[in-house]
Amino acid sequence: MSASAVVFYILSFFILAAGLLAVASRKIFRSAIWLLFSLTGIAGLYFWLQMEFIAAVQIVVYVGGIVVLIIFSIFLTQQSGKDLPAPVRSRAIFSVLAAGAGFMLTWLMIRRYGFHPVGQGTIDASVGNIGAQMLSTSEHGYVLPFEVISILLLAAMIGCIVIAIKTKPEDK
Amino acid sequence: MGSASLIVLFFAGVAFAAGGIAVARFFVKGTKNLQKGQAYECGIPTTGTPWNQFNIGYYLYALIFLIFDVELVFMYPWAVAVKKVGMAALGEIVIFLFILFMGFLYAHKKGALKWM
Amino acid sequence: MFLKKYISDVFGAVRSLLKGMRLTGYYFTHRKEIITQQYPDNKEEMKLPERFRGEVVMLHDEKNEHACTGCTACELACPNGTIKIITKFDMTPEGKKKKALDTFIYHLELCTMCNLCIEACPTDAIKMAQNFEHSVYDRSELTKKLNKPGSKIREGVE
Amino acid sequence: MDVVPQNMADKPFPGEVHPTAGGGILVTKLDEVINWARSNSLWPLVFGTSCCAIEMMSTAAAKYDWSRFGFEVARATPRQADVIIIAGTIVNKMAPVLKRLYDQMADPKYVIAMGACATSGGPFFYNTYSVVKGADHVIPVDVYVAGCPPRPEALLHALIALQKKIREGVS
Amino acid sequence: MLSIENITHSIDAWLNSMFHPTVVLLVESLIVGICAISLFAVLGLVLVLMERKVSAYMQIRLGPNRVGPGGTLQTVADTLKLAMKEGLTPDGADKFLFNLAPFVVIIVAMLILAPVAFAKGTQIWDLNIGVLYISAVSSLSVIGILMAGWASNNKYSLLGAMRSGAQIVSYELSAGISVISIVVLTGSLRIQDIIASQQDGWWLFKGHIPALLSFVIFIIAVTAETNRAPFDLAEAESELTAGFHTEYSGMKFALFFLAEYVNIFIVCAIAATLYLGGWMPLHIGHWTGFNQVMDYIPSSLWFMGKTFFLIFVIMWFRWTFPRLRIDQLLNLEWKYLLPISMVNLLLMTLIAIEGWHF
Amino acid sequence: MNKEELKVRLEALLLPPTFEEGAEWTTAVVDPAGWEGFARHLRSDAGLEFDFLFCVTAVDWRTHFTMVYHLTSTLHRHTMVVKVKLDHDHPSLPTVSDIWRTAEFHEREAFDLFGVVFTGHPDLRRLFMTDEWNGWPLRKDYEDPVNMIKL
Amino acid sequence: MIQEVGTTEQGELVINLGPQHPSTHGVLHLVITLSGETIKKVEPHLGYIHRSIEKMCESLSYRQFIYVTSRMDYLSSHINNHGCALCVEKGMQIEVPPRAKVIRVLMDELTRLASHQLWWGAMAMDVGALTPFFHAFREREAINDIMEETCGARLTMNYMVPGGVMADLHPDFQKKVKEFIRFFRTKIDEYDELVTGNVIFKSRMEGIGYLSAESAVSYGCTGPTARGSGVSCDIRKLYPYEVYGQLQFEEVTATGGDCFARYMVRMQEMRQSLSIIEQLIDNIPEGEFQAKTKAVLKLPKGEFYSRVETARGEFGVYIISEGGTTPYRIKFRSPGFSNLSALDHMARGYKIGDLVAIMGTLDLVIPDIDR
Amino acid sequence: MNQVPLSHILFVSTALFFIGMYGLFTRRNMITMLMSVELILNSVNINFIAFNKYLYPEKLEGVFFSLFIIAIAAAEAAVAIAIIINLYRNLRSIDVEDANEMKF
Ligand code: SF4
Ligand code: SF4
Ligand code: SF4
Repeated sequence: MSASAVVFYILSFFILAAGLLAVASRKIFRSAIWLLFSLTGIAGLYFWLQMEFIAAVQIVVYVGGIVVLIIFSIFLTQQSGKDLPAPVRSRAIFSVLAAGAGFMLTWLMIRRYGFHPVGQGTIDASVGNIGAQMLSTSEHGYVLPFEVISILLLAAMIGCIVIAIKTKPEDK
Repeated sequence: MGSASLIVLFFAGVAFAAGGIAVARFFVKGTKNLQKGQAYECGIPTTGTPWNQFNIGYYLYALIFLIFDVELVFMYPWAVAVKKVGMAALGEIVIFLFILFMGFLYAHKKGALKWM
Repeated sequence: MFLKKYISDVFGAVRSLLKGMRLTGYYFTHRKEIITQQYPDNKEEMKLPERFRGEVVMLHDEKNEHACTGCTACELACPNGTIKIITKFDMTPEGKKKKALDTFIYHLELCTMCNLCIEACPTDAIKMAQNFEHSVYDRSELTKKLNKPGSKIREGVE
Repeated sequence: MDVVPQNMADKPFPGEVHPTAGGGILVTKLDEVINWARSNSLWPLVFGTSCCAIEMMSTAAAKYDWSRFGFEVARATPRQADVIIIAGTIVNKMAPVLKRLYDQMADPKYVIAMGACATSGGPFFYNTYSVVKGADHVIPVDVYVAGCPPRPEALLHALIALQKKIREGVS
Repeated sequence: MLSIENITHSIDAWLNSMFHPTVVLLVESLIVGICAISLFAVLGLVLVLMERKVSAYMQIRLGPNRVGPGGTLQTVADTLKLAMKEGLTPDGADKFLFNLAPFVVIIVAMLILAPVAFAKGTQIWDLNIGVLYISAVSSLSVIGILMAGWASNNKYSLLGAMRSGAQIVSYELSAGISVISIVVLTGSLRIQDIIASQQDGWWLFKGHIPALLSFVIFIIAVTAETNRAPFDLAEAESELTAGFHTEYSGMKFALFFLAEYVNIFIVCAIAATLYLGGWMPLHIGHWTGFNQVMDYIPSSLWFMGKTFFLIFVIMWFRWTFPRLRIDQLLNLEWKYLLPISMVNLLLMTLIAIEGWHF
Repeated sequence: MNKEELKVRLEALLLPPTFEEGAEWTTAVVDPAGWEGFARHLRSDAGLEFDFLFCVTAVDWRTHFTMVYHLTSTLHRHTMVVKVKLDHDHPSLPTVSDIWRTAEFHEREAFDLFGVVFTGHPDLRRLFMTDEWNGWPLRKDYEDPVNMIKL
Repeated sequence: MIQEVGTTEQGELVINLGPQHPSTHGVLHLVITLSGETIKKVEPHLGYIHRSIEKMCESLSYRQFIYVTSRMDYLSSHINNHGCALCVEKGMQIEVPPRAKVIRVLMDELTRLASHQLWWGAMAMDVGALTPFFHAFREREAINDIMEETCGARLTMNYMVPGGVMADLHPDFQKKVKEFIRFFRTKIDEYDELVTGNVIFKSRMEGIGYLSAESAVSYGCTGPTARGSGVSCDIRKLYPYEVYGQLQFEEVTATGGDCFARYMVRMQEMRQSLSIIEQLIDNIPEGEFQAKTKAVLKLPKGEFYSRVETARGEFGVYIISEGGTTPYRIKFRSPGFSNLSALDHMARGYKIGDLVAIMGTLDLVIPDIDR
Repeated sequence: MNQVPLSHILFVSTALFFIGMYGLFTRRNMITMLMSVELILNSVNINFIAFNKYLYPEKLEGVFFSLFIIAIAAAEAAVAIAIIINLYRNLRSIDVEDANEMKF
């Protein structure tokens, strides 16, 4: 096994372990931190896949944005020092079984299905290419989604504000 | 060096921090007393725990930040490509920013950027 | 209109900030403005004003004589009991008993350098010295005996 | 308030004087280096209760400038401070706070009693019902400096004395 | 001429000639690791001393001058002292996260080092997304602060951490836009490309007013991002005693302290790279003679000079200005810096497309 | 208004106080029961308008207590002193902290050091001493063998 | 009770500021109820430096008790001593020689300057600017040197005695003071440049900690705190003592009622003090510096109240004498005590950072409050 | 990179997906549920990238999809948290069960 493969397995282990802890930890703040580690690990995986841009985006958006937001909302809404209630036993068993079964099923399907590279040649997933393709108005260009994203963000922002501000006067 | 450097730097960081902390562990025998481990609050025993709900006005900023952060992410590839694409890119970004700026104005108007 | 105010706000702010930076920058570049006196190294040239009150001392002349009659005026004048005078009875040549100073105990750790004792002393036996280096590791060292061992009252002081 | 004088409740005041830790003098090379470092980097806790604190500030200020010795990094939290300069009177209500601050400091830690009040109660020794007669009734003190207030040079002298004490490995 | 570039190359060549590639990789990793660690240590010592001296001179006093010649060993003593100080963990804290936080902060500071070009050809990893990588990774450090603040179980810490959370994320935006406005000019995120594009002059001079504006905004934003005064609300001493690191002592505190200074160094290095050409000597257009003279000064000196100058400016801020209040701080970002930098970016784009820059 | 005019003006009140002579300022003596009403008059009656309570003192006369209020008017610039005599065993007096806000702290101080109880005070607690402190230190009969070293 | 919980229902946080805290200037203990960053309530807890001075004075003679009062408001120690000396003189009907009067006023004004300088530095430090503190101390040191030369101490001088001052002026006094005035005139402009005009500082100050004139009076505020709200309350003007009646100076008032108004009042007061010193420094009458008094002072039976204007406001000394050598009861009316009581009123609804600024502009000296 | 077969990467993403599922099932708290959803979205992203890399190396479609997914995830998280906070303000609880009771 080459060094690179070793790195991959360590990373995957890290991602899965942190993910598992994130959903299992009883302390909500720790849970958020484990989620953070898991997401960082995924960014590492992208680095390993030589998709640096996506990795950076992953860090910027998930780690720098979403997790911070989650932490803030934990401060706001939770007794973050208290333990979360343990899941109901029956429900936990059901969940484990369901998730396990689902996992097995999918895994079997994946094993059965052979993946074959379709395309030939490679394209450098550099930011330049991404940018060029994003801005191009040709058939494979993504300029429309690019603009649509801004509308989506606008909608999200307005939505957030409307929802979050709604109860403000009563607070004051 | 390539991406291996990340691993190297990561471990350098770990080693640095761990080394520093270990020295004190090894050499310093701290005295123990009852009050040492308690939280510091200007010399007065704390009451209650900060791990509680906490009324903060910061989260709206974080919400809006997240939106702008995503916008920023899309602007990196744009910025790299802008010279190649030329004027069209400027137009595209003007539309893009204009739409977001609307949201910004809206937020401003609604008072989301005012401190609560 | 709004834009104009906005821009002039920004400019005014930047101007005021730059002003402050100019001042600190001036001090940064002008070493002659530094007023630091390097204490332990400047001991020689350090001159304290003669009125500075550092501690109470009793004046002894070369014959190891002082002017204190043991009248306890200073003890009474002292607001916080810094001075304890222990008197004894000396025999005068005429065979009369005379009150005299035995020990002048001075609690430096209590003294507030208020000068009241000096004012009160009728014979100017004590005065304020300029010594200020009183740091000790053990506070009992601060309790001092002001009259030197074997000293006695100067002739003619009443 | 809930300032229970934890350490004072059981013993009536003036209580006992805390002895300063001392004794074993260490002389190995390593200790020498460590003591050199410690003595030259005494970060004081921001702690001043009354008039003496003003003279402490003067010591920090430009004319006397204790930063020449590396003392200027005044920390507001006891966790990061090395030395408490007790600048001012300690009263009974403050004593538990002082004790607590001292307790919460990370080892090694040192104490300087600045001024008559901290050394012995000073002007408030007699006829007062609320003043602690010397900070060493509350916490062990390494260096005492008399004066009311001691002039800045006197405080510097005390700091140098403390450096000497540390360097000799006495505490 | 002795330059860092030559040294690294010769070491690399020598290693490759002697050993198996894997061994070479390992040895090089080791060298890089040691270099990074010593860089950290040296930076910490130098910058702290510099800060103390700068503050002293601005405050008409002498500053440390008794420990070692001219006080140069002062920070060494401080570091040793901190290392020899008990690192206590409060009882009520979340011990695991409490001890993890300094690691996170330090590791993040380490990782940002990767694409920084210290001199011509001296760079740990010339990543193709250089500047994006830096802004991405540096956004991680906020997590370390939040973690520290929360895990301390101390009200001051928590307040400080949340302030700094809001502050860092906000200022990331205008810092990001400032970076983008330079990327627009260079058309690449790669640090070497950015530096190379300043062959004939630094962007600060070539880019007209918009470049200047974005430079100013960038400096302000990074000052805020590194929690430096006047934006040091996270550790506002007169309000929250020591902010998020109130409960940290000894080496754990030192690591936060160090990370702060290393972060300053890195952001200043980035600012120098983006606007002042990194290690690129001062070149003016086609004045070949002048340019050649400038080239005689080693590139590492250029880089360090620029970076330290910017660090000095940031220190200058600190010792001049009062601290902002938290709402003013966020106002500054959202009402002034962000709109201005957005408009500025559009101007910059125009300049870039039309080629109006020099 | 000078001293005499003030005296005349005060005598016209519903519950006229008695006066003490020989002091620097007009000195009125009232009893605890009438104090609150009197205070309201002083504060709001036209021509009096004593809006500035600048000193509140409690005095232990061994047999009784006196509360001394120094009042001044920022409008008319006249000053007067009001004394209220209190019982020694159970000193108690209605509060005036709703008339002059500053009285809130001053009364707490008097309570803390003398044990004078102000009825209706919003927050009557020890101010200087710790809550578990025993005794009223500024009373003349206060003895504290532990803390107080007599010279 | 709130303190039991630490956090109330609405996500409010109860936090202790002090007694050991950089911005409380000593050992003030504030219990703050916060909602987010907004202050809901401030509750001052005093007594961390309550030194029982009033009790102590009951056993000190009239000569002795003066020195303790310099430990109360140590920044205006001269002025405190002055108030006490005045009260004793009032009781004993001692006529103070004119030279002593002028010396006293000179010293008072120098003290006021030193106090305001320290306040300026400390206040700038509270709002986060560290350099002004050092600049302020440079000027303060100059005053301290002058003081030390004449009075023999830097901070707690004990220079006033009943009937005059303890010692005559030092021969160099006039020269040094003139030098200082010239020096300080240039520096006070630097103060404006460094802090007053600074946009950050201004925005930290303006509109913060509003105190209306009515509440200022009702809370018993005096000194610059009240004058910042437009209440005229300068004892030097209203009830002139010593030579203040013959001097040309203005009572500085501002109408803003916010922190900036209080700040400006103090800045102006420094200039006024300078002009008072300038008026007096060349006109020190010759003569005795101390009236002849008996060795043991005995106040007649009665009550004596005297007030002076310290750097923080009105300082009152109320002596009740039974005719003995010691006061029967002595009460110090300290300006800070009343000013502090308005803190809660002023701070509600503002942020923590504002609280620090408000406390800065109140210029609290805690031993003065606790006594 | 080439020594690791695609299926191993898929294993990771699938496992992560079901870990997220498990969290979604067991957690009652909206914030933790949101965290689980983030995990699920990430697992999908991994797939996009991996497929792009292994199967269609000449295209960038996968990259774009994951880019947009990240953008949408961010928007979704923002809105979700706004809703959670709003709910919390009204109900003083963010338990899903409690939220069910309140119909609005
Ligand atoms: S100087 Fe004052 S305190 Fe000291 S001994 Fe003399 S009278 Fe007592
Ligand atoms: S020192 Fe002076 S006052 Fe004191 S006992 Fe001696 S002679 Fe009397
Ligand atoms: S020793 Fe003197 S100056 Fe120092 S605190 Fe005590 S009374 Fe004040």
